[in-house]
Amino acid sequence: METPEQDDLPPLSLAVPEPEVRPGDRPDFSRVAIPPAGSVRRPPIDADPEHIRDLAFTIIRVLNRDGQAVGPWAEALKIDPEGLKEGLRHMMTLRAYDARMLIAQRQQKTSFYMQHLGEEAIACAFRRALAPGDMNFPTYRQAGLLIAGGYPLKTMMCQVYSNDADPMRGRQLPVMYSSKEHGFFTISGNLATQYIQAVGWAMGSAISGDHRIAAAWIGDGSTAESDFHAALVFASTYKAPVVLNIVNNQWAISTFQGIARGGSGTFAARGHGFGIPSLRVDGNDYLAVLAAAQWATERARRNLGPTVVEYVTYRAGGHSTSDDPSAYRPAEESAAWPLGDPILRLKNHLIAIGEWTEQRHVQAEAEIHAEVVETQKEAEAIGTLHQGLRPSPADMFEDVYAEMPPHLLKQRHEAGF
Amino acid sequence: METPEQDDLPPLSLAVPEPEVRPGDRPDFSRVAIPPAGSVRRPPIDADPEHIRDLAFTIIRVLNRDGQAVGPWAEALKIDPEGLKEGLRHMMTLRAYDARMLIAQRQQKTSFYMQHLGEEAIACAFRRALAPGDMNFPTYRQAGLLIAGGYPLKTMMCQVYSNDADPMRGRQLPVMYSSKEHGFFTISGNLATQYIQAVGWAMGSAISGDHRIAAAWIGDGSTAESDFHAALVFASTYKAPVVLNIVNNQWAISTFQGIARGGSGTFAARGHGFGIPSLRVDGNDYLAVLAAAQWATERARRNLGPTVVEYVTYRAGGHSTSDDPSAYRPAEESAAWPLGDPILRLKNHLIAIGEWTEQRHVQAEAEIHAEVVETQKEAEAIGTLHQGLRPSPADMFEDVYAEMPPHLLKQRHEAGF
Amino acid sequence: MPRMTMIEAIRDALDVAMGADPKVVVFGEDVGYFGGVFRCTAGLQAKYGKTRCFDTPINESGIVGAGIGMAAYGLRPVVEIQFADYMYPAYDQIVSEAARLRYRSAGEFTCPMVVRMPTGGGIFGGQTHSQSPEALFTHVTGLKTVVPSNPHDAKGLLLAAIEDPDPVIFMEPKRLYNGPFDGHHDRPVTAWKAHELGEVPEGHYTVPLARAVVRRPGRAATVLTYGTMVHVALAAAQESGVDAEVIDLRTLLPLDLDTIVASVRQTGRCLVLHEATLTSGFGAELVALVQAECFWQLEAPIRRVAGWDTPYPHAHEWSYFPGPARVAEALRQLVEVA
Amino acid sequence: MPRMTMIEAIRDALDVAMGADPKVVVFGEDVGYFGGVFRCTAGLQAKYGKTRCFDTPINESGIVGAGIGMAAYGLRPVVEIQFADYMYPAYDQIVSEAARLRYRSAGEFTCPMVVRMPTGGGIFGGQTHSQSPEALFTHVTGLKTVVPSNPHDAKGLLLAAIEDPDPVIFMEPKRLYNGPFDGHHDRPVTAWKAHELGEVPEGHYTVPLARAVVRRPGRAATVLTYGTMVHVALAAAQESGVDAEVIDLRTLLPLDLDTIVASVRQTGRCLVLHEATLTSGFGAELVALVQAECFWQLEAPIRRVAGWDTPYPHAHEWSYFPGPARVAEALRQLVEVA
Ligand SMILES: Cc1ncc(C[n+]2csc(CCOP(=O)(O)OP(=O)(O)O)c2C)c(N)n1
Ligand SMILES: Cc1ncc(C[n+]2csc(CCOP(=O)(O)OP(=O)(O)O)c2C)c(N)n1
Ligand SMILES: [Mg+2]
Ligand SMILES: [Mg+2]
Repeated sequence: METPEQDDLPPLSLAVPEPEVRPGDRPDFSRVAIPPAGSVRRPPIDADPEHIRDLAFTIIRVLNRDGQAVGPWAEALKIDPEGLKEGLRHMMTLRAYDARMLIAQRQQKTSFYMQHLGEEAIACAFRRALAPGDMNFPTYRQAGLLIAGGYPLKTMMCQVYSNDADPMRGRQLPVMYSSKEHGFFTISGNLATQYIQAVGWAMGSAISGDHRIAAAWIGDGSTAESDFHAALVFASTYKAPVVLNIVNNQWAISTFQGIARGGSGTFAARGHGFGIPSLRVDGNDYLAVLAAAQWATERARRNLGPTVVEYVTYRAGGHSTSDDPSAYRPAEESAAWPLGDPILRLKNHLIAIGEWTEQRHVQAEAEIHAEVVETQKEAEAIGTLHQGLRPSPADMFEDVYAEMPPHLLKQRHEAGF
Repeated sequence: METPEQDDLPPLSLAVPEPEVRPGDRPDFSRVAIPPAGSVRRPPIDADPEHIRDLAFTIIRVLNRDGQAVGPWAEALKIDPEGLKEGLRHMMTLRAYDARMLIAQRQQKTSFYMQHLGEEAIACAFRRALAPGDMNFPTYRQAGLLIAGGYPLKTMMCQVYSNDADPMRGRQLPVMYSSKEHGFFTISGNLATQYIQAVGWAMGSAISGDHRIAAAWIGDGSTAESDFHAALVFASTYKAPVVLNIVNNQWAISTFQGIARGGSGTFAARGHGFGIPSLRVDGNDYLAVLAAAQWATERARRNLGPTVVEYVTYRAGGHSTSDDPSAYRPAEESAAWPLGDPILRLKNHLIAIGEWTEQRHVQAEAEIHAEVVETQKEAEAIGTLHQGLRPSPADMFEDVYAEMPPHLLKQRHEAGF
Repeated sequence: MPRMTMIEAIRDALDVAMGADPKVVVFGEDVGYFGGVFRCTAGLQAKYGKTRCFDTPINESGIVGAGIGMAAYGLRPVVEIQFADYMYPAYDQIVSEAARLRYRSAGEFTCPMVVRMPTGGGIFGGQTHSQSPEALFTHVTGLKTVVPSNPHDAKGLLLAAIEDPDPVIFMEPKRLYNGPFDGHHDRPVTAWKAHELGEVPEGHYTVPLARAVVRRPGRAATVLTYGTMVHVALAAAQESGVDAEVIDLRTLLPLDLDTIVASVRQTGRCLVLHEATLTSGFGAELVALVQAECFWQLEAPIRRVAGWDTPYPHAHEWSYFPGPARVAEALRQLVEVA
Repeated sequence: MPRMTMIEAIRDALDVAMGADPKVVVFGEDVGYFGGVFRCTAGLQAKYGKTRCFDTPINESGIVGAGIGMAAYGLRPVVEIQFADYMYPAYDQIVSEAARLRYRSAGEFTCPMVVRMPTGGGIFGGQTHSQSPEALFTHVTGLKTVVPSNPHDAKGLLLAAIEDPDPVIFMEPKRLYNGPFDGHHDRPVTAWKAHELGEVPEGHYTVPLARAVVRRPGRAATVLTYGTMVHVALAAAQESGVDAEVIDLRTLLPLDLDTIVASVRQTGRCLVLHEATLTSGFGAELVALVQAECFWQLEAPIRRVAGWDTPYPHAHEWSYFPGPARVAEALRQLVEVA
């Protein structure tokens, strides 16, 4: 046949992507191309995906270095200064909450915790674009949806403590919240499974001639999972009213995003294989996140179908309380992250537009801290993982089925309940 | 919050894609945009995938209506007229083989058969781009790889008949061939599972500093399966030396390609989400298939990584002997297919370049028919599904493990062997 | 009463359910326009529209995952996996998600979904169109698993499954689709219209889940079985001359242990029969339960007859299938133990 | 002889295997640079290079599927699933592909691959970091399933698994990684270095597959168990005062039935113990085999003690876990049957 003499070629070798830096190296984000705030166009929501491909390879940014909201995405934003101040408070509350829960975990009041440090803007801002009845299918790193959605902090704590006021009756790992009322689907420990469920939920809404939309959430690393593909296939085929959010915080436990992303420049690009309009957004810019969320949710609401949105951010903390990131990345990498801190950036914006001051910020910080501490006391007064009022183990046999079948009744009896 | 009053909007509804025509309608392929042969550029094999995106949205064609091979892909082709005549013979043999096996199935000499009608060029031409030692991970519709690879037709028939000379000992469904020597991985009945295995095999070759490459095969409908995604993630991450072939024959049993493809224009476009160079090729044009295959396999051999290649073709027959396509598509659709018949097109080319005549073609047809019939007689002389020499059922217990464990020994004994 | 094949009965159940409840939606590969490769959904798209009965991409995880989302939304999806052999890509969604949704959300989100799948061999389908993976479901808490053995039960059980508040795996023995098959593959095919259980009431009725039924009363031994093997067991009882009581379990989980125990305590001998591979099959659980509950009444070791522990081999289908000869022999041996 | 934790023993086995055979490659999520979330592969990338030990995308089907391809190519992949609870996305590749490759190609293509996965509860991991899905593997013909209970066996069995010509599921009881845990979660943690089975020979040795071992001889009853539960059984024997013979199965499939039968025929009583949920668990198969082989010697019904048929509940971990109190009580009841 006509094949080349293969032995003339050099032998094959396997390419295994590596991050630019490892512990001991100097942090380097020079590869992250950051366009100036306001520089990216804002197409109409019904634009042909093929004509807005560039939006998956850039970063939509609204807040510039001076704290000004600039450009077309800023102009289209629907939010007033009160809303922004509320947003700031949500993010600050989440950060304070995280800090307290981390300590509580170290004090063994709970077994486990996962924080949001550096990623607060994403869920907090996105939540504003949703309407009552919409449903999020979150990962473990979207507690901001609950806080911004008005879910009681105390109930969140009770869940983390698995105490008697935990609505999940101690059955779920800490942070695996659930609240139908607050549009927050029960979190699964299994990655990506809920991405396709979100699409199914949205299809259900469309089948029913409803108005409600769904939001799917996934991490950069988890886009590699197969259910991510299932979701994109179904969403694009049936034009499901769903926003397909990807939180690219650069890391999946110890694995850098290059392993999941493969050869494509971005995660947003995945949408292009399916003809789904895709945006890439500054995840540390509250206003940019909100602007993108409003664009994408409006598409869904107007039955224009799914949107992929990649939020570029950085997981400043450990993956979870079981993780020590200094083993696989330079400790200073977080500080070198070029997109800054989401809380600081929104604060600076509010100051820049004359709606906020350093002093009010310090005061708000103190208030929030006090409130979180107070709430924590109340939650702990009920109980923590090993102390106080906790759900009865008898409850362990409930809710396996709507009605307890004989073999479970028998086992509960055998267990002594 | 700032969300629109959703009740002002019309209710959502579900989009369920439908083919343009159904039984009773007039076949219509006007939507299939067909660029003239020779009109698509041929980039260097190390081109930046981002710069050759257009190649996933067009159709690379070499043979024009006059049977001439034209354009840059024709010029780069490595094949001589003898090779082309051989290729013609491979396709004609496959077609004759299919015809005989379909009849054999109707005569209940076997339980099941799957034909290739209209798709003969793809596997037959692709096989020429491979070197000894390369490995295909085929679906059930790539028997052309075996025929073009010199695998004995008689052995194929024995497999279909599950007779005593079936190398698979009657264990596999008809057409689920396997031949390591001929670079043909054992076919799985489960769709898409082998796409990622091909990537793994290629990674193994790269890890070992070998020269061998892999070719993965999948149908249009099966690209929806999750293992398709797994394959693209792994292939793009590790730049595996693999060609990722997609045979788009427009149908997946009764389901038209629009259900699998979703919103993207083409299946080749899937590669773009991963930064994988992607070609879309006229699958009924032997020369175009070979040209694309040579481009993609050379990429793999030179350690440049994976290539996605979509072959645009039409499944002219039923999905399998269990299927009657007239229930879901117009019977005349096949005749209306605008890319013509692969055998006819290569024949016309050979005539156009003075290497073939109508007379020689008729003669070849007769020869091939006689040869296939003769071979079939030999195979049937050994046995068919219900008659003659067949593998012993005792053999059913072999090869579950390398060594038969006690519980299987016991069962074999119990079974009376 | 109309006589139906099992295919028609299943289609009828879907029709009744879709007619009564707009929340019932039906989808899967080739399920919409064409009506399914076994035609169980034929006509439903034409009748109820393509947003209530539709084709899906070939992605079983997507089918079940989307179904879970719809069920959580408030619909009652009935999804089809084209062959039980192809449920594995959906296994994670079934086990990790559908089965645990109610539990982990403490009842806030639930999954009233039915996953239908043709199961079992006997059609020369080879390794990938013949499997009986029920034991992979019965080990998963939160699921219910149903295997009908005739048109009457198929319709009634399917309606009960659709109305059930929890996820139900509904396994349809494909070799029974067109007739009551007793394992005598070399005899003429019989049709459901000649069988009393081919009589299927019109309109709505249910056969409750978790209830077994005695198909043949007997005093010498008890046969515990389900699906296709019910008919094989009946033939074997007849042919062996052993007066066996044949119990059709119908629902494997939750199991009707009372009916089982009552019978074995009477007969003192028990044979467990299924088509799935032996080791770690559902038969093992049946043996474990029966020996625990009936230990003092047992006069002989409980026997299992099952598919061999090999993949289902295409050409050797009838050597693999636990047919009436094997079952009859086992029954004879069982009653001979003194 | 060096004393090691189970983590160190596993790492040592991988090191020995990679050192001896360039065909052995190791990969999985977080397995490369970082060395695995349980550190079982720490140092291997640095020692053998990143094409022999590397991180993968988070796609379990991809990990196993790529492993199958590599095995078919001729390598000996040892892949890690981060938690057994996350093997479900890979289940199709394991069941439909790895397990049947040899069979369906009549030996032409084989799959000498090891799939490692931490299993079991006891670390407050909740529903998704605590499961014991071994029965989902033992029902699948073509697979071998191994569960070590100590560092010595872990190394020897892992080396045997890597050298085995067939796919092996290697389940590592994570609660045993750092010490022999007998279920007394409220007592101080003990370490492997104080345990004789923490003594791990240097270099190459194997513990053959399919061989059980008697961990404690006894005459009053036989306990069949594996993994973490071996230590619970030993504690329960001690605390109950029942002179139980404790058998550590080590390999579940193929099973060492001879050792089991010899013991139960002596003791006449049998308790089957595992952490996995009861129904359709591997214990059911053990009961079915024992009652068939030892029917005439059995003096009491075989008992099963297992995880309850619920998901593994985070806060109720110790009510769920079949600890020594429950096992001791079952042993006492078992020997009281007259
Ligand atoms: C199916 C499955 N595989 C593996 C895991 C273990 N795991 C938990 S989180 C995680 C990393 C996820 O990374 P990413 O998606 O980037 O999300 P992030 O944690 O960064 O928010 C892994 C591998 C899991 N939970 N589920
Ligand atoms: C996992 C799995 N799901 C479903 C099937 C049933 N099935 C066999 S072929 C087929 C259609 C495949 O269509 P396509 O990929 O387009 O290939 P073609 O038959 O057109 O060559 C289906 C659904 C299967 N074999 N495996
Ligand atoms: Mg991440
Ligand atoms: Mg097709």
